[in-house]
Amino acid sequence: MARISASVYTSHVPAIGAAIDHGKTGEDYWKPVFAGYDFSKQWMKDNKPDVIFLVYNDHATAFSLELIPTFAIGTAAQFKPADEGYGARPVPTVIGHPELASHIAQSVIQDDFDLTIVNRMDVDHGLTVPLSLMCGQPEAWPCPVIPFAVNVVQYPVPSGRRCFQLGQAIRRAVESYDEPLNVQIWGTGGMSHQLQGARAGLINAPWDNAFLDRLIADPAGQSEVPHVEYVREAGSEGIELVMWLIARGAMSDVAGGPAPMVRHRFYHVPASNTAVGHLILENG
Amino acid sequence: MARISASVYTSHVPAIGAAIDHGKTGEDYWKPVFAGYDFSKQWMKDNKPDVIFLVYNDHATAFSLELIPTFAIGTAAQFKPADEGYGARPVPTVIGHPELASHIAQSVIQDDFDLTIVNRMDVDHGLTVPLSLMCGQPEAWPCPVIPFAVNVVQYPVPSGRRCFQLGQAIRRAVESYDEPLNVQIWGTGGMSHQLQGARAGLINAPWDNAFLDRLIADPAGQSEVPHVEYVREAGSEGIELVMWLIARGAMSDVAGGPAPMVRHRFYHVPASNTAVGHLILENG
Amino acid sequence: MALDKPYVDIPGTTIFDAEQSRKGYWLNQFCMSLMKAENRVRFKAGERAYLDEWPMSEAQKQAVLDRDLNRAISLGGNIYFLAKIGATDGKSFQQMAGSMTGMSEEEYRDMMIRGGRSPEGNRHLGEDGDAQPQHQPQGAAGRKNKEA
Amino acid sequence: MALDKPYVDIPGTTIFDAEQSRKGYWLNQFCMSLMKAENRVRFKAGERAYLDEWPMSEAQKQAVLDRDLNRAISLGGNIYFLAKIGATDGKSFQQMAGSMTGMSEEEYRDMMIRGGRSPEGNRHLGEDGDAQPQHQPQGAAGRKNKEA
Ligand SMILES: [Fe+3]
Ligand SMILES: [Fe+3]
Repeated sequence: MARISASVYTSHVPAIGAAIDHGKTGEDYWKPVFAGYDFSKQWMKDNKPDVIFLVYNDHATAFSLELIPTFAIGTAAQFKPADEGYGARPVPTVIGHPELASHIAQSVIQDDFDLTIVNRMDVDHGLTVPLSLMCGQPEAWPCPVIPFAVNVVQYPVPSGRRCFQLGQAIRRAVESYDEPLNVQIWGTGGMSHQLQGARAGLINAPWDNAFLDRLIADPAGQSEVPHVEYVREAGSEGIELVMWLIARGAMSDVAGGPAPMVRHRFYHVPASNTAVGHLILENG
Repeated sequence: MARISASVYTSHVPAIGAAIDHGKTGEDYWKPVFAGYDFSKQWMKDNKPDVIFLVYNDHATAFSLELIPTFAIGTAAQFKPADEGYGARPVPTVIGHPELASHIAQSVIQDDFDLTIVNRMDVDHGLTVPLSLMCGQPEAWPCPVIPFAVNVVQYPVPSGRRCFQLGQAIRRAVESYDEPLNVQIWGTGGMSHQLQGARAGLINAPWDNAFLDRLIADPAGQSEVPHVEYVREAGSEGIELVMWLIARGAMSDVAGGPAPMVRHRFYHVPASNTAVGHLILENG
Repeated sequence: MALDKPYVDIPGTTIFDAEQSRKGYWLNQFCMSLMKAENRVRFKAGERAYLDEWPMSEAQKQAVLDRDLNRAISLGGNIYFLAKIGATDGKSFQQMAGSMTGMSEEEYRDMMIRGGRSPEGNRHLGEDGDAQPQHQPQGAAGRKNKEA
Repeated sequence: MALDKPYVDIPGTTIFDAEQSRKGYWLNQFCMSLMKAENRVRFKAGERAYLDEWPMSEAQKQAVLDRDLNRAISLGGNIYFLAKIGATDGKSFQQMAGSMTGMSEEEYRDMMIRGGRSPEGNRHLGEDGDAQPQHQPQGAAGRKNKEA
């Protein structure tokens, strides 16, 4: 039986990817950002999963306005890093896990989540920056990755509650898979940031930290918070944080297990326009 | 306030479209099929809606295996009839209703249905054959149409229960639209047919008629019937009938209103490989 | 995998689930390519060469060349995709469906006019209906086999 | 329409909902076209001619030519799409975001290093924060306007 061993949460700021790709991680501006992931890189080595289920959002890369899936699961054998207008990031191709991905798709669709199944998709910084932050610059990513894209660009985006319930369905799906795989689930995006208008650059550190507290201790409560609070308090693009609730919903305590262990917590301002938040929770 | 005035149910056999397009409706084979729609054409003239919300499935036309949405709503201004390999059907372009479609999308996504929004899509016989059956061969379709495509090709397809609940959410969405539009909802596909293997040609008239009875009188009960019964009793492609539950779920009686009036009921075997079923229900 | 497949005991019926879809991915995507007129022309001009452009298995290619739809389905094909081959050949859906039963075109059409195939004996593997494996091929072809 | 839009009272913030998306459809799809290197080259070689290939409004085209992102957003643009214009110009996301505040690149970057823009006074229209309409443009540009 497969199981989810841990969940990882992190911002996926494109400028972080650019800093890595252009060798700027040692600059004063970037040093404190990457220092926050030193523990995480070692933890990844010590806790290498068999598969990462990576929740992220596409930023008008694979999906234009022609077609906008609320939830899209990648069931292909591989996914190429996308050219987002600056050329593709020089990072490894993402190897998928078609069997587990199809199994999860089948299970959660039968559980009344109306997924879109995708067999051809390039993946943008939303997916590759978290991998870079957690794994550095390897020749190949340490394990297969199942991309799971959430629409947070065109409203309405799925509610926090829906995301949290989906996470629970994903846990059930993983646990009904026969092979004994060690699966991590990652939630990415956020923390507070706004990329538009006169309010661009908004950062709300107290709110972000309260979100982290509550994500750890009261995720069900956090999942009831409406979108408009995210936008008002954490900026229009802070809405990405609803994706963290998918990963959190997949942890065992939500289904009656013991509380997860907080292995790592990090918060820093700024990275480009954004606050950087990061958590590692292990199932007890 | 917009409202759903009636629901229409009909098979969408491609050979019916070919018979219309090639002027064969008067042949002995086809006469009884089209006779079953004489009432319906007059009823359409007497009860012309402002918009048709048309539930159908794509048959490997707009969606290949690259991307398979469970539920896709067309929010574009128009949709072209597709070339399914024999050239496009010589029927009018389908004019959409972007405002109402977007409104419904927004409302049902907030109601926890994870739609895919589509702004560019050709529509196949699943959508155009019902229009031909109900409207004949006009220069233009009588009103705008919102295409709503359901995955019934790759398993798992959405459950009958999920479809029935979606219909209820669509009714709520329509009724929260400010303009006083008269909306019909159509459910298409079915009845019993199997297009594959040694069991091709399966027709189960008693089962089909029991389905029609129960769709009218006990749709909630019918919605609990599992997929495998449809496949076993009504053939592998009989599974399309789950789409009728979306239209049925949108009728007022499901939300406590009076029972719908059965304005027309028709059943005939065969059309090509398929049993043809047809119902018109009006809200009381 | 532990997910239920309650549909595997239905005779003559293959459910196109995720596993079949994975197996038949390129076979089906090849079929989709035939929705473009220029590809139909190229395919007809040289079927083998056209098929060799696709990462399909040899068995899948052979099933296409043989127009053996049952075999194509067992190799991951789905009928709505495979129908593009029939469309390229100018065949109707009834001709395609009939071809999978072993019946002649006429036999199959007549069966449909008489009300179609009965579900009796065809619901579960192990019963004795005409769609069961022990009764293939159907129609005159089957009777001839028996006599031989 | 009767659906709630609880987000319209946030200053300096446009939520990209279905209505905005409909308004900005071709503006955003034009932006998507810039993800292809050959289109970026063609756009740069003649912006007006390239824009004229798209069924955009004149106001949308002018907003693109002016690189006026605030105006583009008010006309239905979404920042993730509009960012492709910035990428074509070789601008970073920080430069693009900053350009919408009226601040200079340096002023905006310094604000971020100091911890970003405070939410205080910027949660609801009618408060007195730096993102409110009455305080635009921000930075030296705004102070100059006031003095004048
Ligand atoms: Fe993001
Ligand atoms: Fe159909």
